[in-house]
Amino acid sequence: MDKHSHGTPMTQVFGFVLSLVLTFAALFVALKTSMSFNVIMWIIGILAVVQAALQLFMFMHLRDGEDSKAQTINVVYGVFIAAVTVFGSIWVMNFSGM
Amino acid sequence: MSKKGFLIPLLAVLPVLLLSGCDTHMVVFEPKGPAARDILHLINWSLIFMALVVVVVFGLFGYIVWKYRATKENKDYEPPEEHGSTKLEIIWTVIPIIIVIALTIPTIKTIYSLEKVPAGYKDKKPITINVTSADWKWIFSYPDQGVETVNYLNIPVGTPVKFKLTSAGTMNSFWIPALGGQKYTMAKMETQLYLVADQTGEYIGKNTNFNGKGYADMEFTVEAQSPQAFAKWVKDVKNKAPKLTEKSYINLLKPSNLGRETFSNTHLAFVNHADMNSKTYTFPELYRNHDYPGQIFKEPDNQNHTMKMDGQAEGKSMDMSKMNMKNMDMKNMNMSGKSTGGENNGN
Amino acid sequence: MSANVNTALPLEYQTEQSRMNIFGFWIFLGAEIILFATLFATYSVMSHRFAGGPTQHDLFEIKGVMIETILLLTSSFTCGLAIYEMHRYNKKGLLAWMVITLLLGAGFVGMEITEFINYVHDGATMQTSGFLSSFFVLLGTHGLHVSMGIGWAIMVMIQIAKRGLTPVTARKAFIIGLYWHFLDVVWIFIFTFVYLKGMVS
Amino acid sequence: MGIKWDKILITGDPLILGSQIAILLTMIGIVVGVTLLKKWKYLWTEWFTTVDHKRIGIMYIIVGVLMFFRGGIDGLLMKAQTATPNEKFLDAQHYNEVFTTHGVIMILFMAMPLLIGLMNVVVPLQIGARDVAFPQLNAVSFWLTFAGAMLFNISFVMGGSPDAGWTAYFPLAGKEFTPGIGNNFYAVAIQIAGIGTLMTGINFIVTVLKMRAPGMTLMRMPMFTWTSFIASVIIWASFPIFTVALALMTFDRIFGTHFFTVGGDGNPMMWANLFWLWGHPEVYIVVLPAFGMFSEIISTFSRKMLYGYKSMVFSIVGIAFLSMLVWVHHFFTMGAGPAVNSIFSITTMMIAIPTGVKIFNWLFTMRKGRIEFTTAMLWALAFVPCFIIGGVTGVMLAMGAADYQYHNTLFLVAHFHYVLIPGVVFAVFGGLYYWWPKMFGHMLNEKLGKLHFWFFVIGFNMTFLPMFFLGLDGAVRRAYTYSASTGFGPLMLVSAIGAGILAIGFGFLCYNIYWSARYADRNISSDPWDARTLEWATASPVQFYNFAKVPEVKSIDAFWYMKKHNEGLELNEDELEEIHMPNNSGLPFVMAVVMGIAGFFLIFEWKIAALVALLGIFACLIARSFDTKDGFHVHIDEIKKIEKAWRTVDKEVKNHVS
Ligand code: HEA
Ligand code: HEA
Ligand SMILES: [Cu+2]
Repeated sequence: MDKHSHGTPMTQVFGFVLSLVLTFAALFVALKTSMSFNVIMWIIGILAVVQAALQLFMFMHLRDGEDSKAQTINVVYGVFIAAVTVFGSIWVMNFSGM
Repeated sequence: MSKKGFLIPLLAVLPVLLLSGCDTHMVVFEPKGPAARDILHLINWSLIFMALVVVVVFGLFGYIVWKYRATKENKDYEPPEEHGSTKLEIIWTVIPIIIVIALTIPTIKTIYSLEKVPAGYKDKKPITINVTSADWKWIFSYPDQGVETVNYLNIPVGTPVKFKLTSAGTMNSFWIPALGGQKYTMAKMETQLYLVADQTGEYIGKNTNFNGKGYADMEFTVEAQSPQAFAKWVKDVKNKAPKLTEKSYINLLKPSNLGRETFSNTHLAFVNHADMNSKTYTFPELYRNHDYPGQIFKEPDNQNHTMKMDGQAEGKSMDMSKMNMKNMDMKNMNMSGKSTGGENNGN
Repeated sequence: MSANVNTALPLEYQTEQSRMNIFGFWIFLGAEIILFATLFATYSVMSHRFAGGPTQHDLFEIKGVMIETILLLTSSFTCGLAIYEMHRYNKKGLLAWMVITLLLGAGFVGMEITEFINYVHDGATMQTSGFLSSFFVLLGTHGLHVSMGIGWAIMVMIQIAKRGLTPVTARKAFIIGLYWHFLDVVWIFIFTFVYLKGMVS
Repeated sequence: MGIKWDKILITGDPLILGSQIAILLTMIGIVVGVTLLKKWKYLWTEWFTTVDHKRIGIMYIIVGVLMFFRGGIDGLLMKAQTATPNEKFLDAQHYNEVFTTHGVIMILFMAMPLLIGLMNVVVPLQIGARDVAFPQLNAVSFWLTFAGAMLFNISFVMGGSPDAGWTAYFPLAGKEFTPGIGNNFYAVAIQIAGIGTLMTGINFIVTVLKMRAPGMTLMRMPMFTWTSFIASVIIWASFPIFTVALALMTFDRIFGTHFFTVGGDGNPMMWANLFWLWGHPEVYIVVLPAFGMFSEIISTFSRKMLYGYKSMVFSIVGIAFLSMLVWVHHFFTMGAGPAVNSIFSITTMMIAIPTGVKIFNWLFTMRKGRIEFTTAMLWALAFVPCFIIGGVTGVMLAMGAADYQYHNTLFLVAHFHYVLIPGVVFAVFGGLYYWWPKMFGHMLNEKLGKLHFWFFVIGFNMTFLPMFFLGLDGAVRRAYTYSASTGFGPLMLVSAIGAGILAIGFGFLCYNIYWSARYADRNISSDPWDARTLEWATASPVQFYNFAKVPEVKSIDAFWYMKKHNEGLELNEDELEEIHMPNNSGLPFVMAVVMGIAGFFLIFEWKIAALVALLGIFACLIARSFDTKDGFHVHIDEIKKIEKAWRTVDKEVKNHVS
């Protein structure tokens, strides 16, 4: 069973092409358009998240193995803490109350 | 095994004993200004609920431990297996939630109100005082009056004071407990604090944020004077006090404990440490404590002032390490008058 | 342990110990996510503290960055192919794709080092400003991870070459694969939130 | 650059000179003693190379107790210095070093090793496992913790102790204001121990998720296992942050970067931010396993199952979740703005809710029970009222605006000793009295235990209760002295006397350990407390493979169920199978030594040497990677022999409880 359940090279190729597309899309949005900084950051941010998810599911097979649920919770919670750390720090260090 | 029963009365009695043992004047409970009074209201409010929690839990605890203690009589008693009770669980979740909400609302109100000129003083024209903390002294500049003091602060009573806080180096916390809460002073940025004294008198102000060897003595006095007395003081200072030069100011910034000083101009003319791009004045060589020399990195700003002024090339750092700061009693550095940090490190 | 080999599962999952190691590695990756997030947080907070030194605009060049990105993306792809070959019990294929992966990775590291050397020549060192400190440490940590990944993968490849494809070596190869993909994910965020962001404004 | 050998040792201070001589003599004494007794081989094969979780746990506990001494003496020195106004016992520099090392040692090298030690001993037993998931990694964790602790402690006699507080706030902790190397010890030694802790966290997450005995679902796990698991999750979530923060500190101090400096546009506040992103969760890392121990002890000695098991689980999960969202309450006064302060006030106060649920569940576990006042239980009982005081004052601190008046005063110091000491120290003491027979096969003396208890609890309250009032009167923390005119004198004296009583209490524990090791009855049952969880289903002390046959779990309080239904208590010899156990390994020890040496060089800023030493680590890792040893099998005959030895002996169940 292992041969097929693990993705044919087609999924690998597909994932690779997709990641290239996403990378170049981000590049284009960032450097070749004249949207406002915030809009650009939102778009390329989302593109980055999509691409990360793609790697996780298509290349890393996050949901494989007998502990797929625990693995997924682990990554999701890790991402949550990461978000708290990044956005929390930015917010707090902004001294926006001044 | 009934010894256990002693613990509760003991814990309950102890605070009372302690309270009666010392005089009960605690500065936080004797506010001399609206900001401190606001906070005290909040504290008193919270104390009601805390007392409630303590009484309920201690009571329950004492009762249960006493009632269900093992005795000779109940030797054969087989306790029941209980899994829990949804009803009870809900009760002891919901009541704390209510308490937390009851605490949250006034907390947030107070947090916001403390950022502004205290209520009742909005239409009074505030005076501005720039507070600069340095190791280990407080420097107060009155930009509008054009005077500067070290380690003491005179303010007119009944007038809102806008403190603009910053630091020349380490982070400190500016606190006049009788007048209100504290706030940090940080280099290259500014924090603000509004305080009002509504009674004349002398209060203690301190630094609460540890910043090294001279920390314990980093106190200042605040004198709330009548507006007339304050105006007179300003005038006296303008007439009699010496002027601060940039050179003497840099000396002032060096680590030392000082007495009071007064100047008839302010250092804001040379540097405002709150400014993100202001010069950095640090004096690493003056902070050595033990023999082992760590590497000290060059910084463009520093070379201009400290190194040259002290006549110390960086290579000579080894010499510095010979001095034994430990034998130097900080109290002795507490001499009033000139700043001493620079001179002291030769010995 | 060797007793309870479950041959119905993919090679890397066949022993109890392997399942435990792979799971443990996922947990470790979770910790790595948080570790890198902290570096990103630091970079975000520091990214405008130039101390009169160079800014992102002065330093970054899109061409080099794109090449680095494509090298790493491709290596992630070839790494996936290597694991794919492993599942087909093709030891040669596995090793060949691994070698390609590592060469691409080495190319990436090489380019990054040259980039850093250029910056330093331009007077932009780790000691220049808060921005550059956080920049170098964030990218340096990633680069160090890639370099260690290369060293580690070589060890695993030697073992596979010597001992063949066993549940143990397969598990090791699989784990290094996970690690490699993960570093690619981190790079995506560096690419977006360091380089692109720095070049937008 | 380079090491200046003639300057490494601190000279000119009689106290330190005394310690230097004492350390030298002790080391010589140990080496000579071990050599004379011909114990080197024993130490090496049985302890230094062990991967057995119980032995590793015991070594953690030894480190923790030793560090409690060190930290406690620091505490006593501080109390002596502040007992009267204008005291000249310590100078400012000394005092600063003392409270810094006190804080670091108590939290990182006392509380953590003791808790992780008990986790190591107990958790695998409670889930019916033969060991942790990664036994070798576990040994690495321990030895790294050990290396970190030793490295941190030599700062006292070599190079100088860190002196910027356990929080090591920048800019103070930077080279600009602390140019010596004292704070390098902080950055590097804690880093080494911290990496060990992070690996422990990962190890226990995997252990709990993957190694449970058949039938032990998550919701049947004993509460101590649950809390250890959740504490591991918090370790996993917060220690990476600390690792980075310490690394950045190291860069600032040793490589001249500008993360947290005043110059070069660094951002000193970012240190406080990162520190508390770790530091706050850290206090729950230490308190959660302690909560678990109380749960075990209270339910055992009330002879009842834990009340509200499910809500207990939810509340610890809730605490863990919230613990990552409250860090700003440590710097409300930084002025990050009213919105920030409001949000973090709310999240902080919310923690009171799940904690309250736990408190009430404990109380209701005791209700309708039959409460036996063993020493272990006394600790659990004293915990409740004391911790409530700490907890409610925590909530008072959590109210942002009110905190402006409490922050950095002795009120705060009183708060955290009132949570840390009842929460952690009482728990560890209780845990030691409770699990001592499991670890060593004999009990601790109950009479001495009670003396220990009463002195410690009374001394504790006397030491720290006055501090609340001192704080409200404006006494700030970390001040080495105060003038008589402040009026702090009397209460400070009461507090200092309390610390003396506390120390006597601790002295009783030490004597108790000694007395029991020599005289206590060895002929005790494997289940002396009539307890409820699986660790009591096997021998005391536990045989190296833990369970001859992995028990089958049918309910919460698995062992209680087995006893009540008389299931699985007897061993059916036909069902025995060979047991696979991991090999001992010297590699973890070697690795930690190399790491310690690398750390030492880095601390003294000898970068090349540190790099060379670091290569040694890579060599170890490579060696590990190529290591193919796959453990060994225990033969059935041997198992039979070992099992017979403890199962057949008739021991009286309760011959020990006074
Ligand atoms: C084991 C360690 C531990 C624990 C468990 C706690 C628990 C709590 N802590 Fe504490 N804390 C520390 C260790 C700990 N703390 C340390 C070490 C510091 C200082 C570090 C330093 O600066 O050096 C500190 C500092 C500290 C501060 C910073 C103050 C300052 O610097 O100015 C604050 C502020 O919010 C705070 C709050 C709390 C709260 C709300 C809890 C809550 O979790 C408490 C919850 C418990 C209860 C409330 C009691 C039981 C509940 C009930 C019976 C239900 C009903 C009750 C109510 C509804 C109120 N703590
Ligand atoms: C788990 C953590 C923990 C524990 C258990 C303790 C335990 C104690 N602590 Fe504290 N403490 C902290 C964590 C802890 N502490 C932290 C984090 C800080 C903040 C540091 C900072 O500001 O950076 C702090 C700060 C702190 C201060 C504040 C310093 C200041 O701000 O000025 C004080 C002062 O009294 C103090 C005292 C004590 C005392 C007396 C004990 C006692 O309970 C100790 C009991 C133990 C003993 C007494 C040892 C027994 C020894 C013997 C029996 C040997 C007898 C031999 C001889 C006397 C020679 N501690
Ligand atoms: Cu906290």
